[in-house]
Amino acid sequence: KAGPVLLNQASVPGRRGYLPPVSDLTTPEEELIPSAFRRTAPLNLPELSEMDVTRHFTQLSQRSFGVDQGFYPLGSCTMKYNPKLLEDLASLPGFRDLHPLQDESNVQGALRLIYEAERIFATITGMDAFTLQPAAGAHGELTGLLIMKAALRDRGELEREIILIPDSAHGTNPASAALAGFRVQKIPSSAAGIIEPEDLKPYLSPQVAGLMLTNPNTLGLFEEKILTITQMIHDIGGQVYYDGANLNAIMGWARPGDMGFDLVHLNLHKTFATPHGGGGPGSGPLGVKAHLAPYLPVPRVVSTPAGFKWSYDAPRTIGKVKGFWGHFAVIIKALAYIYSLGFDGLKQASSDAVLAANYLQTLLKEDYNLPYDRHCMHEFVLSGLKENPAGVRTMDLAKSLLDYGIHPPTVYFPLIVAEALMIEPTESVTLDLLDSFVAVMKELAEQAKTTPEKLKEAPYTTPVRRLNEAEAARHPVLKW
Amino acid sequence: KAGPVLLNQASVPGRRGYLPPVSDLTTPEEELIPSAFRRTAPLNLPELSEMDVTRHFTQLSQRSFGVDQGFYPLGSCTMKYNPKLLEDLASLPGFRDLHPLQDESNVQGALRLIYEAERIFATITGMDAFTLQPAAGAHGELTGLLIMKAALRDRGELEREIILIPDSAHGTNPASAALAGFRVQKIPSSAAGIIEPEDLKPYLSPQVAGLMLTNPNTLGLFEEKILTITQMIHDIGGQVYYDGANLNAIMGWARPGDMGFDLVHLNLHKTFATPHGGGGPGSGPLGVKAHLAPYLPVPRVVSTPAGFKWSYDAPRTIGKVKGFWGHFAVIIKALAYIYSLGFDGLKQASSDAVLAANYLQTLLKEDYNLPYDRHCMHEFVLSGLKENPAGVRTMDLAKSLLDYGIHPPTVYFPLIVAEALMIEPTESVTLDLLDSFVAVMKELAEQAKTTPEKLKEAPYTTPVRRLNEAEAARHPVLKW
Amino acid sequence: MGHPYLPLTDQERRQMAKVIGIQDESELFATIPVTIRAKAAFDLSARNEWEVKRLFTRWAAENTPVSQLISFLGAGAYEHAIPSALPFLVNRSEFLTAYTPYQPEFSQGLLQAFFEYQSLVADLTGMDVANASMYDGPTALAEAVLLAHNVSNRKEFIVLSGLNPEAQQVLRTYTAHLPVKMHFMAPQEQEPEVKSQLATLLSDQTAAVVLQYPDFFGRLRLTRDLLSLIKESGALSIVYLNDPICLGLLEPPGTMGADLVVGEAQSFGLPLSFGGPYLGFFAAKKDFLRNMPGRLVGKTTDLDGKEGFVLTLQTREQHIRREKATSNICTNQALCAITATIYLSLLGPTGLKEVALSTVRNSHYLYSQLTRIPAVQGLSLEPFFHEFVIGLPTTDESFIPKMKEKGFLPGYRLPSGQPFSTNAYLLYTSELRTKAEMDRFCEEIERCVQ
Amino acid sequence: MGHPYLPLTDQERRQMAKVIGIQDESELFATIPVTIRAKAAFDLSARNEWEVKRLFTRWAAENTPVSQLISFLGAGAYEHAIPSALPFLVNRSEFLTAYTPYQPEFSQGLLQAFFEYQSLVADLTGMDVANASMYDGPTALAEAVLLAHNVSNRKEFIVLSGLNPEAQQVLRTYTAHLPVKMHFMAPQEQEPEVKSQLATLLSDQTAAVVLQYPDFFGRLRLTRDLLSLIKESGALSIVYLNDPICLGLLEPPGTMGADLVVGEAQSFGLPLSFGGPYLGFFAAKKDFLRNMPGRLVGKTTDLDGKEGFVLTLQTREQHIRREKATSNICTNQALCAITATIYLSLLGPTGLKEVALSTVRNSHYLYSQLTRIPAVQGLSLEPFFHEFVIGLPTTDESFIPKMKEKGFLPGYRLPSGQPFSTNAYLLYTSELRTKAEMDRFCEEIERCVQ
Repeated sequence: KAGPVLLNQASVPGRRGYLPPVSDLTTPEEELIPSAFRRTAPLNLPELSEMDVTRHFTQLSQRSFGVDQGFYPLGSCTMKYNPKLLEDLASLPGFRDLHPLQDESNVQGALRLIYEAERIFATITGMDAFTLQPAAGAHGELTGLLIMKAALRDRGELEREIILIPDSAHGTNPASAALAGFRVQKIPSSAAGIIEPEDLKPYLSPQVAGLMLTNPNTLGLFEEKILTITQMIHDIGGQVYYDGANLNAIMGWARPGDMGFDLVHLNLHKTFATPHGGGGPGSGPLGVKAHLAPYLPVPRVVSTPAGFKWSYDAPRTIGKVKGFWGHFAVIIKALAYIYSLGFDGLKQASSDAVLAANYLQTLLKEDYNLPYDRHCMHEFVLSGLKENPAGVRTMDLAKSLLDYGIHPPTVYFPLIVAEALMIEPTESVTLDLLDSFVAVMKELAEQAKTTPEKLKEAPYTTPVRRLNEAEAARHPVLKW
Repeated sequence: KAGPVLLNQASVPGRRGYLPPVSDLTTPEEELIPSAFRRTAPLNLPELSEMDVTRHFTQLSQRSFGVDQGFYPLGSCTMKYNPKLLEDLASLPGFRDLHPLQDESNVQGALRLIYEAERIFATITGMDAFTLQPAAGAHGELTGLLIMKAALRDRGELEREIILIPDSAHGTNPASAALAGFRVQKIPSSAAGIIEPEDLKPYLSPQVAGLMLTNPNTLGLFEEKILTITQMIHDIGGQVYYDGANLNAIMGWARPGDMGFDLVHLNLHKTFATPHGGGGPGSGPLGVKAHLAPYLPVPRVVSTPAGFKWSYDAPRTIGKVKGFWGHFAVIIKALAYIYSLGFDGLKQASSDAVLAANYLQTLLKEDYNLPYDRHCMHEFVLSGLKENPAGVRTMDLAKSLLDYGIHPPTVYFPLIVAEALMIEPTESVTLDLLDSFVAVMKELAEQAKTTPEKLKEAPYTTPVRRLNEAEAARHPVLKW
Repeated sequence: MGHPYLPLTDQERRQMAKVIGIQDESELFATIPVTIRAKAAFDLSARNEWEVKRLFTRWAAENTPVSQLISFLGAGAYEHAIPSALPFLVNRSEFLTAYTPYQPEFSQGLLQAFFEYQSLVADLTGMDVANASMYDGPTALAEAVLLAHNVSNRKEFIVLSGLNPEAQQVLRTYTAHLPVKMHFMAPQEQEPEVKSQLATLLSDQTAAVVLQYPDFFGRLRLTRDLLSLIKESGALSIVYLNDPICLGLLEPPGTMGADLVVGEAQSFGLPLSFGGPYLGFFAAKKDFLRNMPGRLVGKTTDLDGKEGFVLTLQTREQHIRREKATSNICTNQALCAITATIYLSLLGPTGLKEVALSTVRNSHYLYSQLTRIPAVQGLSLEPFFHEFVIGLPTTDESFIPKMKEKGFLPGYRLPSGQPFSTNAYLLYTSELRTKAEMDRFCEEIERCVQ
Repeated sequence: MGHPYLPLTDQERRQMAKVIGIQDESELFATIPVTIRAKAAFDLSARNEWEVKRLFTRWAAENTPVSQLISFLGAGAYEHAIPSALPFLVNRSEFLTAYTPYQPEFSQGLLQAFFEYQSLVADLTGMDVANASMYDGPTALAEAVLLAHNVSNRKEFIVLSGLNPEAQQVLRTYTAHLPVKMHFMAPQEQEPEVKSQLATLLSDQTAAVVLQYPDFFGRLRLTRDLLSLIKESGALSIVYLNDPICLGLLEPPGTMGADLVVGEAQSFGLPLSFGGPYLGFFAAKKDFLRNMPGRLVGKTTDLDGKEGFVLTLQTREQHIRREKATSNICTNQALCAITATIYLSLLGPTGLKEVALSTVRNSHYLYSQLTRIPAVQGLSLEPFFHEFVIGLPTTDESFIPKMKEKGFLPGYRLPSGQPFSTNAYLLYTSELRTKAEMDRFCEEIERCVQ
């Protein structure tokens, strides 16, 4: 069945979808706006009834797939279940209809919530202070790196322009470092998939501003030598940045602050169950140790005897990284999730996520290459099929999964693993679900031997089949 | 793809879907409830996580089809678009969390809304008084018939035990009459599809309690002789009941009260855009002329200088037909719909519904038999294919429409039309939608000639294909 | 006019009229007599969405919902916590905007949900079969009595005291025109042994006996003995439930031997909504399957042998049987049944028991605390569940409004003589009530009755 | 533990551990040094859903939302009516719980919505191309400046006065470490001709000029002349919009010649939510396509020739280009972009114009009424849109709290010297404001300043 036509093609002149409230004044437009500023061409917006709009977007939704639709083991993205409670709370009128510039006396509950969220994030990560301003993980990284830069400027050490980043790191790490004006030096992972202090040593120099690390890393392996590593960086005067994308592996088990990290960002939309919304909004609060707290963005919420206040009293702040105070509605959701689980629940969530990953790893390594064969944390990376006479590629496996109603794992990442399949089941699984996933993966391994051509043409049952991405990039059509 | 397994099959011992608030007291169960009353067998309820429940019911929804999913020209059911505003209003805490037995002083807004709804329904239908108690159309019918019965008892005319009902009537009419203790006498429709006074005459007798009529009738034809008919019934001392299922044809154009009807029920879930919910809840308010008002169910809302009050002061009332005051949340929605459209909008809605029906009738009668070939009102009834060498049945056409993503019209009703296809597009259509429906219907007519076998096996693309209804009735399996 | 709810544009209307062969839409209304048409106009302006919202929000604000109070009001409608996942799921438009699943291939989701609902109700009540819903508890009871009337040659019905007054009234209305004798047992404050009382009333003319469990005053009086006694007389037993949450703790009536179990399932996730829509349920022994009112969903297979669900046994229903149908019910409470199914799926056995136990714990605590107040009379002598009756010395009409000012809904004031003397109040304690709230309530009552 | 968010049961956990070959889950954490593990515990009890709801509802009740007040507060975040259909649709779980559409075959709905969003933004702003969203207006502006920096050999930027202070601050933060000179023009209460002022500042070192339209004080100052002047200097023009609702009436910057048009689209159906999430938009001339930050959705065809949508030009992005990416933006505001798309689809051209015109009508009325009050100083001399500035004689810090007591949010108090003297207030009038409300507000102001 064809999808809905584009909005502009469905438009019929004169149709209305919503009658907005209108002013009871009738001053002519011409008296209000000089002609030089008035629009000359008609507005090219679709004209649709409420029913048309409802059916259009309902159909679009029916051609989309989220966590509520099925298994989504997308490595590095932590697609856990999003409790519906969180939506209800974020849409309480007392939060939803609050203007960011209302007087502090009007918004004590909102300020309290921010204050409490900062406190609880600090507790979970072992950091001293948090800002909720960053809009997403990458934005948290940028904020952290700008703080590092500002601190270097204060210390007169702007010659420190290198950020060390492992070859297994998320792409945002080097991109953020570059955006903050640093140079990136790639650090090789060892054969065991982690950073060896010995391998790190050659890169240590007075030019090093710091190291960015994900722990567990993108191979799903805990950096066991982390205390040595952070010590080494500190010893040469550098800062260590924790990319929080993988925090779901260790909540309640370990805290970045205790590992020696100086900066940490959280991905609330990964770790704390706020919905991803098809790619956002996320939220990437940044936590720092005390020595970097003066650099955090302003304003900060402070608790005073007269209630909560915004404070701009921070002479060394890097300023603002975003309009207003962060993704408040997302923060509400994350905090509610944390309260719902409590410490024991968070710890159990990590434990379940790790257990589920190991369960899958144990069963899938029979048919798929597992380059780093040891217990993993919350995710693991396979490297294509063990028996693969016809050269079935990871992309073929991914597309084949679609026909089973399963969202494929992350593919071709991390870059250091050939034909990578990065699988993160999260704690939002049942044993049945895991077993059915294993069964499908084994079936695909079998088909790779018997009917590989079938895999290479998958998917078959989706609204469209494999799309020509090269053509899209060569001749970009980006609007109707 | 298979649907979700049944809830009980998905259950896993120990899984929780919701932690309810619990008493902070811990008195042992045994001290509270004598053992004779305590449950002996374990509760056989499914044990699922919130994610399991969410995915289960999301999948069930994906295997269902409503107005938001597409065209639903289900004759006699008025499947118009349900504006989303209505849902928001019914879930305002000031309505949603109101206990029916709260003191009148606590619920003035709710009583005002009921009072206003009664007034506006009376205005639209031309009646003198309304009760909102009936839960659905058939329930409104029963209420009306019990009122007729009570009035007869008061007048000492219980020998009037016959209710006249046309052969084209909805099945609820005879069923309701029987339930209220009447005997049903069927009245034949004329060749023109309506009731002719001449045809009615033979049935008039002192035993007649009244006549039930849908106008326009289920053939979509306005009973043109209605003034004569109601007069004839009144002349013999009977009452005339208006089945409001088809009111969507005449809002703002004509009122049952002005046609001589003594009782009228409304189907808020048809005419006034409240969602059908997969078969309910509906709402079937009943309006009567002044002479029957004393019989309406209690309590009635009355306006007093001290505010709105419940009044039980109605010695001739038939009593209550339902717990509390009716489907309040549905009434909120209907009233909001009426306010949104206003008089002009309601009239235009009827006009559009009639226009759309006539447009389809004009184009479809080229390929389908139209037994009553004249302008219709809001719906019309086809009688199978014109050219039909292979004997394709209406059921085959209905099932074939499913493969085009269209909900089939009502089939095999009214009973007086062979192979009936009862089509009601409502006003919730665009010209594109109507044209695409016509195109599909023409394609089916063509296929009936060229590939009739294909139609006889349809549908092909639905989650299940034609189901064995005979087997289901022969060996009923009604629980897991 | 361009209105969001009226997709056709004037241009489209003109095009359509042309195809039909008319000049103007009003020609299509030519069959309506002119004299009638003239009268149809009335005065009502259209309002935009915001205006309607503002108006209804103002009306809503004229009410004080229980969510803003500490409520002890039950008496047939019960405040409970509603899980957030519930409205999120039940409001999916595929459920919300669908019609009755007459085309099963397009409605497998709805049908499966109804099948699951039937199963849950049958299991909970301990019965063989349940239908896909009734309008509400009182009408479900009335239909149960009509069923008993239809299957029996007997003409007399006995209704035990303690039946929900709403249900009593509806039962009277539904049976007023029938050639039956309804015996409503007079309620008394201190009832003698129910069993012996009933024994004297039962005869070979008794078609059925109606009993509420727990009864309207919260009392637990339904026993196997009582049901055996009814069975021995050849009458059917019809058990009515105001609040099936109790089945989280109590022995199901079916297990004890009831023939028909009906009631009100608003407690299963439906908001109070000032009385409706609620959810009537109807469960029966399988002997009565073909006499049951309402829709039934059955399991079957499709053309390819695949399992699926359909509306079944429709020959009982009005659209096939017309005046010979077992009932006139057509539109029912489908969405409310899905709501209950989701509620029970989320709660599970542990959750349902926790809710039930919490209400009982709270009610017994509150009863004991209230009856310590010298001026408060404890009127619930028999074992009770989550509702109970107290007597207050005040005859002041403003007692309830006054308590509301203090933030409390103090319960339902029983009409005098039903069966208690004036100023008897029926109190309910939901799982939401905390000990602190109940203690504050007792203090307020004490202050109030001094 | 059995928790609703943790589907695994202890029994399942044991089974899984057995398959893995471990005794206990904690073995899986053995790689974490013991010294670290010991410190990870902290004190936080789980709360059930009701408890969390109660707590957050209490916090929400400590705030006074604009919906309970008559608000004239704008200044970068705008109250508007949000159609009921909007949350109903955007909260469908297929949108809400999906990730970035990396698997296009499973995400055609999302991708089509983003494509439609890009088209709407490009059409509205009069530009060739728009991306699929940015975090918010201020960061979109910062990224536009970075783009200009990257494509240009020039090092100087001019920021016209009247830029949203939030955007100014973010711009400073984003560029502090760059080898560029940012010239923020000093705002003055009575500005001389902007054009001549700018002309003196422009040089062959100017990489780009940033202008807000309408500016932060509501003034309309963007002209074709101004943009030509910039173009002639070889600099790029970056136009910033606080509230694209204005494009319902105003000439699009793209039509006037702007190179980059960015801004904040919270007005398109997003609730105020105390500042976020909002929606940054980013539109450009096609010359800058391959330098744009953020995601782009393109149309293409599938294996069978069927039309479909994909994320495209990903070689600009961080996950491919890493440190050479055009930006580090990854997660964006996808759901907010869908929200805006639905909002614009519902409003249509007539609706958007009605909203824009209503805000302008209201603002001009209110300005005229307020400035009739002798003590009130009108400070908006240039043509203004839906925001304007007044001066009040009060220096009382409690003015805003006092007005709140009366039910009003009287606007945004401008920091002194920005550019107005102390006690200048920026007022916004949404389409929700009625004449009666504004008249009452004027009365209250008059009373207050006497």
